[in-house]
Amino acid sequence: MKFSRLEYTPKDIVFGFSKKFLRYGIDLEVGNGLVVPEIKYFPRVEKNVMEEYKHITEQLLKRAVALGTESLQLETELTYLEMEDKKLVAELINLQKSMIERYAKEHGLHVGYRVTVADIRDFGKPRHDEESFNKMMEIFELASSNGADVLSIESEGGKELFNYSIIRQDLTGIVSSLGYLATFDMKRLWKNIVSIAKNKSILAGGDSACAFANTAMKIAGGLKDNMIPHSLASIVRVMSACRSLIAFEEGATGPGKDCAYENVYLKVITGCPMSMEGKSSAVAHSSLVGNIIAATCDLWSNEQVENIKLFGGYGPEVFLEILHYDTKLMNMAIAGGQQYCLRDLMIKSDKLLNPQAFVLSPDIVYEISKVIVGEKDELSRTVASAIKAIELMSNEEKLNLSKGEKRFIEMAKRKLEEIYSSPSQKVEKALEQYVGKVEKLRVKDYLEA
Amino acid sequence: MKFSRLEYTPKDIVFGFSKKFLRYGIDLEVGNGLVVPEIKYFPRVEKNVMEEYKHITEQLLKRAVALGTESLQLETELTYLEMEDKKLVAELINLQKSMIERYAKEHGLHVGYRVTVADIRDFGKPRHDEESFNKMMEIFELASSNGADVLSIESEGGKELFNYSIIRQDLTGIVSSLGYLATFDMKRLWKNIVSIAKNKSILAGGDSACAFANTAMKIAGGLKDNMIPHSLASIVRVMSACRSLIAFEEGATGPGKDCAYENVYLKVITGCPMSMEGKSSAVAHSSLVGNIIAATCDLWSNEQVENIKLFGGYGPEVFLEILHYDTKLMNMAIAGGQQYCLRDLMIKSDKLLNPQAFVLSPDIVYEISKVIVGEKDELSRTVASAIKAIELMSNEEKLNLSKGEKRFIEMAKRKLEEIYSSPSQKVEKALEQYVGKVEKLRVKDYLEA
Amino acid sequence: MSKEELLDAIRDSIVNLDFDKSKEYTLKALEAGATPQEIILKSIAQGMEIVGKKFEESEYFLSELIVAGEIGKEITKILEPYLKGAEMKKVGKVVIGTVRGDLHDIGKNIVAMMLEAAEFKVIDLGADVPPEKFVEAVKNENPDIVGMSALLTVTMVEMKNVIDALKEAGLREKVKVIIGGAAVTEDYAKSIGADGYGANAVEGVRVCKQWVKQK
Amino acid sequence: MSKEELLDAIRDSIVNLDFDKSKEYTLKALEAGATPQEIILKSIAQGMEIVGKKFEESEYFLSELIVAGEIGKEITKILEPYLKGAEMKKVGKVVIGTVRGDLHDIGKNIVAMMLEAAEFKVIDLGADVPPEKFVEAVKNENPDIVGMSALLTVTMVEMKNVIDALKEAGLREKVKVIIGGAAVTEDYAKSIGADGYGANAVEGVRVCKQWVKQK
Ligand code: B12
Ligand code: B12
Ligand code: SF4
Ligand code: SF4
Ligand SMILES: [Zn+2]
Ligand SMILES: [Zn+2]
Ligand SMILES: [Zn+2]
Repeated sequence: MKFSRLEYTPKDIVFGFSKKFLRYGIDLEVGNGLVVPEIKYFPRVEKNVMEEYKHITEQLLKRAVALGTESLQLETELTYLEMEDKKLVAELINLQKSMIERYAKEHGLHVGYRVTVADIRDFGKPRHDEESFNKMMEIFELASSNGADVLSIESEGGKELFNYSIIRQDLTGIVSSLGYLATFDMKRLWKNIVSIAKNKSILAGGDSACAFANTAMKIAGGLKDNMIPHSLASIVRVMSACRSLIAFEEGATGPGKDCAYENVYLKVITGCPMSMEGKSSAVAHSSLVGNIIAATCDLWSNEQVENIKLFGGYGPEVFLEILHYDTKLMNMAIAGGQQYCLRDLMIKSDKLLNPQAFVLSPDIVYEISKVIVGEKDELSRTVASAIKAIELMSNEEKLNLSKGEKRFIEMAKRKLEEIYSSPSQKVEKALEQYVGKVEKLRVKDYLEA
Repeated sequence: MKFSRLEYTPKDIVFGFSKKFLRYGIDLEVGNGLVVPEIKYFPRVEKNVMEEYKHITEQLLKRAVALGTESLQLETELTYLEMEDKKLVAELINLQKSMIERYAKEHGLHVGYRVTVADIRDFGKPRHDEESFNKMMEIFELASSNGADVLSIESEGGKELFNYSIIRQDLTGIVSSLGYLATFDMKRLWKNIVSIAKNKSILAGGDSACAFANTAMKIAGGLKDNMIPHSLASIVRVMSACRSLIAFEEGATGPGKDCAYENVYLKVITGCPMSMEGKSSAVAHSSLVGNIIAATCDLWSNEQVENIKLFGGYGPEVFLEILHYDTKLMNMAIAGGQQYCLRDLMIKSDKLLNPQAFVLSPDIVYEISKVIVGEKDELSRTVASAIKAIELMSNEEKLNLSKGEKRFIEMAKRKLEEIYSSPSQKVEKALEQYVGKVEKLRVKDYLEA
Repeated sequence: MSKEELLDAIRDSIVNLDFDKSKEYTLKALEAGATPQEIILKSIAQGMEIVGKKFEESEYFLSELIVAGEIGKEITKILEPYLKGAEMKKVGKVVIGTVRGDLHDIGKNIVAMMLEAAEFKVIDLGADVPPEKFVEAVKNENPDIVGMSALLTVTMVEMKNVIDALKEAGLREKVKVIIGGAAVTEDYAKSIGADGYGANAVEGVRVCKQWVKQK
Repeated sequence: MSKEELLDAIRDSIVNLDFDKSKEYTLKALEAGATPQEIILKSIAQGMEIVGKKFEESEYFLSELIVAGEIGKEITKILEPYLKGAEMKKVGKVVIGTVRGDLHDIGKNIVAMMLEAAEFKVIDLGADVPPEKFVEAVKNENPDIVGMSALLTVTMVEMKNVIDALKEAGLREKVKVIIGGAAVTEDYAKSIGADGYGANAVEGVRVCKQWVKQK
């Protein structure tokens, strides 16, 4: 289903509330007036996998009881290694779910459980590695029948070209990757995931453009790093919104995946609840959007933290405690009707310091989202939304932009407008040239799938 | 100087503002409308000390630049081991200060630098280990002449008796420790520290009752741990305020030491700026007061984090990023005149869930502080403040108290009132009995010092 | 009150953590003809059992368990002269201490007290204990178990030193070694060749009990 | 335009990251009688130097440095037929790859491109490279340096495997080994016996330059 109007205005979108809120897991309600912590963890690789997960799950549930955290969500992001062993995956999901059930019953916790399947495809292989694709689908099935409440993935269709392009700040390549190649893969993938989820009556959560937008964010780095322009990273984020939206167009219902910062756009467009991560995910990657991204979240996450001993406990429980207090503050605001006040502080905190934060600000998101839903197809909305973002950045005098950023913005405007004049032709022509230059790029396999 | 009135009402006390705000370090202003992150770190012990500090300092200053953190404070808490080597201490303070100066100059940062000296005395030795006492004073001198802007300590006078008493929930012992023995030691110690600081024109920061109130907090644990009553831990906090206040009575000016959660009291009574730690110090110890304690801070800290590699960088820089966003939110609130709104959310978040949070709520702090400044000496204010705390807890019907907590509160009320009827006599008589029973307790050495 | 009533009253005063009353009733019970053995079995043991149960049911705090234990100990002191030198039966003997360089002893003290409550004989070496002292104590006291505590990363390594020193002195095989404290983990315990680990006092006591049962 | 003017125009088109113009001027310069050597020294080298400086002065982005490098490479391709087989002088040779099991190659690619810009010959083995492949490449290509990248904790250990395989093949002493990637640290590099470590691409290139200078 194509979305053609916006569910929120910048005035009424806020954390804890989503029009299409959800009930799932063990008595968990998401998006109906409560922000829920979603904790993510990474097992130590030198340890036995099952014991690591057992240890992590137990420590988290205990800490929740100790702190009085009433609602929470656990997310297990399967690793490439774990994906090799289907039996192990089934067992570990089963183990976690049964522990969750036991604690929930004993202590009255409300718990959701998200399982994220790794995209293990080697896109250089014929038909984009069909064998791995099938394995991924089997693991989605497996996760569904062993206790997952929400399915997610950070899929990577189009990334060969993206990686080549991003460090060359090559906008044609980036557009061709996110606005064209990726769209074919997203459609196929999410048709399948949605059908698996529906079959088992669980939720098809959402997809993160992590391999694109977060890579760009990570490469852009700090305020003074000068690796790639922050304005480039910010338009990659906007274009990623056009790509990640496809999961919802194919029937995903959320909650959207935490590391998809583009979720702000998806919430405005779809009205589905979204997980976000910001300041506390400094443990996984630094960002310049630590507060602003909280403004519209329904779940609040830390990204992955390793299961190592710190003075105050193991990594996951320490970060659960931090999330606990952050969400409590938001929930208190809701309880007192002050959610908009707190939201505005979060926005003001980051908005004008950096373009990456700027494009996550609800008012900006709203303007760009209007463009997204107004365009006729994925490719043109990808280009048009980026142009709109550039326009809004240029027009905001108070936005902190270095000379280099301004130089890039000028260049990007010209380039994007040129592409917009005839997107399909430009992209198709460019793709011919990339084949051969870009390792592993198999354009035809995208179109045929 | 004895403080006889309160500087704040519950209505006007708030984070970022202190009546006696300070300017120090490199262009740093504390308590004049800005909350400043204060980052603490713990070097890996298997590494070369100097290289660890160099690495930590560099990573922190770099991250501050990357994030645009304009004001910050570093705190080095010397360890027992480092205290052994005066030359090393001088060198490391020098090193850190010169790195701070270089970065501050290049990037326009405002930076303060706190050095905390470890209390290395063995209270079981004659005259409470005079040799160690002198070494501590030498190190305070050394720190002052090598670049420290603020001096602090977490002193331990009276802890032999406290440790014995706390796990027996023996209130007479606790009162005798905090309200009597500790006061002698605090006075002597802080006379000396204040004179060293004045000599070098730097700041005498403050003292934390870490060895008392945080030990009690740590032992009390989570909501359902049942180790000692949380109401016991909360009255220990109140009594600790009476003890830590002595540093200011002897001339300390703040900023108070982060882990002294009793600082809320000291701010109300003295008007000096205070550092606090809450949710982000989960990395060092779990607490039930993660938000409420932020309501009145002037600096905001993480407690100590080890210098280990996490996905997003090393421990200290990761936590600096978290503090950066937390303080930014508070500062945005101040900028928009909404600080009271945010403060009230912080308070509401924790206040009624647990007695430990309850006694840190500004309104409760205010009531109890009135009692503190109204009593004639340290001992009687210690008992009277605890009685007041008990009274306020009993009267608050919405306060979450288990049956066990209520049983303890009843008992404590009786016991404390009995002591209050003739405090000195009761304490002196009790002390006679503790000598011999309590390892290392040398009552006479307190009185003679 | 009858003898039986007095025995019950002692038990109840333990449960109520009333030190003064427990003393009063003990003296009265002895007057009324109760034997020390009766008082130990019917009053102290039963009182402690009730308190232990209340702790496990989250009605009592650990601190109250400890206080009850101390009251029990005080009553036993009163009984000593009547016991005619017959030593109390203990389930095992533990030498315990916080390792060299580490002054954190609260956790260790709790473990020691809980072990005593579980009827172990405990020799507490205190804090900041060098390896030699542990070795000496094992030589002289011939314990079943050696317990060590460490809260600092810096001092964790001392635990290995103690184990090495025990080996060198040919004593390692004679004792079980258990370690604990916020710094250490189960993994660490394994890595240095300790026999057991206790994340908290309750767990530590459970492990020790199991060991002496196996004997 | 004169030959000199054309050489300057090529240089400026590199600085302005204008691929089309650089090509145009290069062909014109050749027509006007410029030798490939002149173009390389006066246009490309100088252009790259200016871009490098602008990067160091934070005026340009790393991505722009890379684009400039690619333009330089394209110009060199145009010049190749005119160079009469005279191979371009390279300062050293590097075999580089992301280790087995690890697909993160962006960081590695940046390092490779920066090395090329610094006039190294770079043989890029790609990502997910097993130890045998590294050994084979060292055998066949006889490089000065082997570079490895890893971003996952799981795959870090592969770096040691590569070093061991090089040892086994008797090749370890022939090359310097440098490692990098978000997972590894300087300490880790030392612990597995690598010769160097680069926290980022700039640092890595600096280390490699030093090594070939020492030769
Ligand atoms: C109280 C305290 C102190 C008090 C100690 C008082 C005393 N006599 O014990 C004082 C203030 C003196 C102190 C000093 C220092 N401390 Co201190 N302290 C603490 C604190 C807040 C609580 C410790 C405590 O008593 N916990 C309560 C008890 C009940 O818990 P526990 O000890 O873990 O014990 C339980 C279990 O572990 C287990 N257990 C313990 N031992 C054993 C043994 C066996 C055999 C078994 C089976 C089980 C077992 O059972 C117990 C009950 O369930 C911790 C914070 C923390 N996160 O733990 C820091 C902490 C331990 N201290 C720390 C530091 C750095 C110091 C100092 C070096 C500070 C300085 N800069 O000088 C000094 C060092 C002094 C020294 N040489 O030892 C760090 C340690 C960092 C590290 N990992 O190395 C901590 C973690 C605080 C922090 N986050 O920075 N400290
Ligand atoms: C982009 C990315 C991906 C992309 C990779 C795209 C690609 N082709 O490279 C995708 C989405 C595919 C991906 C997949 C996965 N990823 Co990933 N990913 C990242 C991310 C966000 C950024 C990495 C990046 O490109 N950085 C930018 C470059 C420029 O930096 P860099 O690589 O560090 O390189 C610089 C330096 O390190 C140095 N350098 C690098 N190599 C070398 C070599 C030499 C010789 C020298 C001198 C220097 C040097 O110079 C470079 C430039 O300055 C990081 C987050 C993070 N915090 O790093 C996670 C991260 C690395 N990924 C992670 C994980 C867990 C995964 C998955 C396992 C997820 C899953 N559940 O399946 C898979 C694994 C796939 C596999 N088998 O490899 C974890 C790793 C955890 C760990 N420590 O083990 C991270 C840290 C994220 C997290 N916090 O959880 N990932
Ligand atoms: S951390 Fe967030 S951004 Fe970094 S890799 Fe995992 S998901 Fe992508
Ligand atoms: S962490 Fe805070 S509380 Fe814990 S020891 Fe250090 S200072 Fe005391
Ligand atoms: Zn991701
Ligand atoms: Zn993610
Ligand atoms: Zn402290």
